[in-house]
Amino acid sequence: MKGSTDIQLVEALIFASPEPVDLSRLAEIIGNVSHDDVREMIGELNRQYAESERSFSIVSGGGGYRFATQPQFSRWVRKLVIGSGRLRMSRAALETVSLIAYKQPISRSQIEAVRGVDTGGVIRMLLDRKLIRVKGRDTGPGRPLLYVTTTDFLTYFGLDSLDDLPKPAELVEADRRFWSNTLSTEDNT
Amino acid sequence: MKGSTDIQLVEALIFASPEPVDLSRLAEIIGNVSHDDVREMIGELNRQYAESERSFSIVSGGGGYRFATQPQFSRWVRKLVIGSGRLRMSRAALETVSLIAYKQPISRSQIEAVRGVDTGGVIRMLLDRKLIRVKGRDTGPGRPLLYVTTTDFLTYFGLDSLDDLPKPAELVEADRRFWSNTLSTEDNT
Amino acid sequence: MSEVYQVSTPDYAGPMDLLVFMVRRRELDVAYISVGAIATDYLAWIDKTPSLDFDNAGDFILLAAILLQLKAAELLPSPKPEQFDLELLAGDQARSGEEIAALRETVMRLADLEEQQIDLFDGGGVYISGLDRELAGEMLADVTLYDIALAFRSLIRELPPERTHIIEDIPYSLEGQMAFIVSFFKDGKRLAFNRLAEALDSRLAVIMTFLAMLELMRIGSIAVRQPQPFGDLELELLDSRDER
Repeated sequence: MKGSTDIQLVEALIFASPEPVDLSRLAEIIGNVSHDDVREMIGELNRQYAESERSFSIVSGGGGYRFATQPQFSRWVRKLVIGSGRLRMSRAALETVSLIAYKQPISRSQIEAVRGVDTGGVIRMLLDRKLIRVKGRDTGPGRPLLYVTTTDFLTYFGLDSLDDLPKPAELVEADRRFWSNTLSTEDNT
Repeated sequence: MKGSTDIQLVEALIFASPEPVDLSRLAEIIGNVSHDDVREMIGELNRQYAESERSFSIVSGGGGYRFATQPQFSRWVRKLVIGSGRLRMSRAALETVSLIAYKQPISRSQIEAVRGVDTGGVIRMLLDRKLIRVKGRDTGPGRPLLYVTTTDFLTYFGLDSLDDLPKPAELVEADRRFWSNTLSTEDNT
Repeated sequence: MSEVYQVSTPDYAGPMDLLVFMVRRRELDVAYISVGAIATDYLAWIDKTPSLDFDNAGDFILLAAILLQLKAAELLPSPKPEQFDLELLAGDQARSGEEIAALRETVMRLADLEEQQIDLFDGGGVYISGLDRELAGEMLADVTLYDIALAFRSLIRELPPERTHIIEDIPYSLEGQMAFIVSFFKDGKRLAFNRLAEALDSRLAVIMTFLAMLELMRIGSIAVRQPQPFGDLELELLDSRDER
């Protein structure tokens, strides 16, 4: 029974972890098991998955073990993940769209001056998704294209106009007040 | 063989999705299956998991289905994912989010009028955990930001929709009027 | 090499400093945490540990004290209501009693639901084979306005501050401040400069008033004395009309 619980525990931990988990972390949390024990349990789990034709297995990568779906389902999974209707963005896209939203109209070189990296790909993607559009050219040297956010952008976020964008301070100022109230002992630590 | 593939596909889709997937989305992606078929396949998968003593199963909530670990492993899983937002909420947070769920869209000052205390820190925490989000501004003086609950809110509490919560009185009233109207017309016939 | 003590309670397991951090951030309700139980566990752990690291022990005592303080603050009656003031909702917004009951029920319902859900953990990082990295791993799902505002804020914060010179209109004049000083003499002929300064609300006002004082000295309207080195200045009104 004890063995069965440990192997279930390995499964639960790998499943729930947001990042790949390595053997030592698993062994540490379970307690009283060696790295080899854990490795063996992972092997046993994968045998069980194969036998019962599960659509997933445990793979190693990213510095530890994690669950992965079997490659033959990727076509459908892709449909699900991409077409979910919820906005997904990379960190780079998020930063770029935030600069355009708050500093519009803005040129690509102005964005790159802040972010410090090439943003060509990200801008194309945002244009494709109709979150931003081109609105004229700057009067400065090279007359670069200027970008602004679109009506789709406003609609997605439920805004009536750009004036309604939350000012970062509105969201964070409250926080500062909270911290200074509760954390008056902070200086000591 | 086709049946086996469909059930694997249901499993793979729910397994890979970062958020709950609803029946119609599953049926749509798989194609040529009814909602009942999908529901039955989910039941069959859960039977298989119980039989092979898997540490997780498919649960419903947040308007769809998702995988979740069995409660008996939570002690260990919590050690692994500490700080990732699976901690019981404080009373203040629970009251604030209840009020938002109930009266949404609602501004911070409206919340504070009811709770009688500064809620800046709590709101920030709820935003961080994506249980609430900003949705536009009030039209009143100062045009304060308005907050609404998210799908993650539903998922967190295992609710399928906001209808599962008590409704604001005006709605209840409207409901009653609707029903009494319908009933009285029925009487006439 | 000293080991750091790990707290283990039904609601939290991990280092003590993280526990205090989370209580402060209100991610964890201190009401659920027994400081007594933590202290007892800690003492038991000390007994088993061969050598005591005084730095760590000091840290622990400090953190335990902070935790106790936070807990005490939570337990003390607060001048402001900590829970819904539902009557306020009833009065201020003219809501019905039905609504108050529904709201109270919402809080209880959500507390129950949370209790049922708290021990279920979603799959955290399932890797989707055959999907490009961007889509599978690095996408932020469900981007919100809050994310956009925070991203903008952190980008802007990293920038060097813009160098701007703001030219402000000075709301004081020499003549005005001279009249201001003279107005203080209506009760008598002597006046401490500090009394003047108390009535001034900015650095600029103090500077302008000081200049006005020098000007009044120059035209012979007042005399200024300093009885002690670094002491307060004493102003005396001279009867200028007599001299004329």
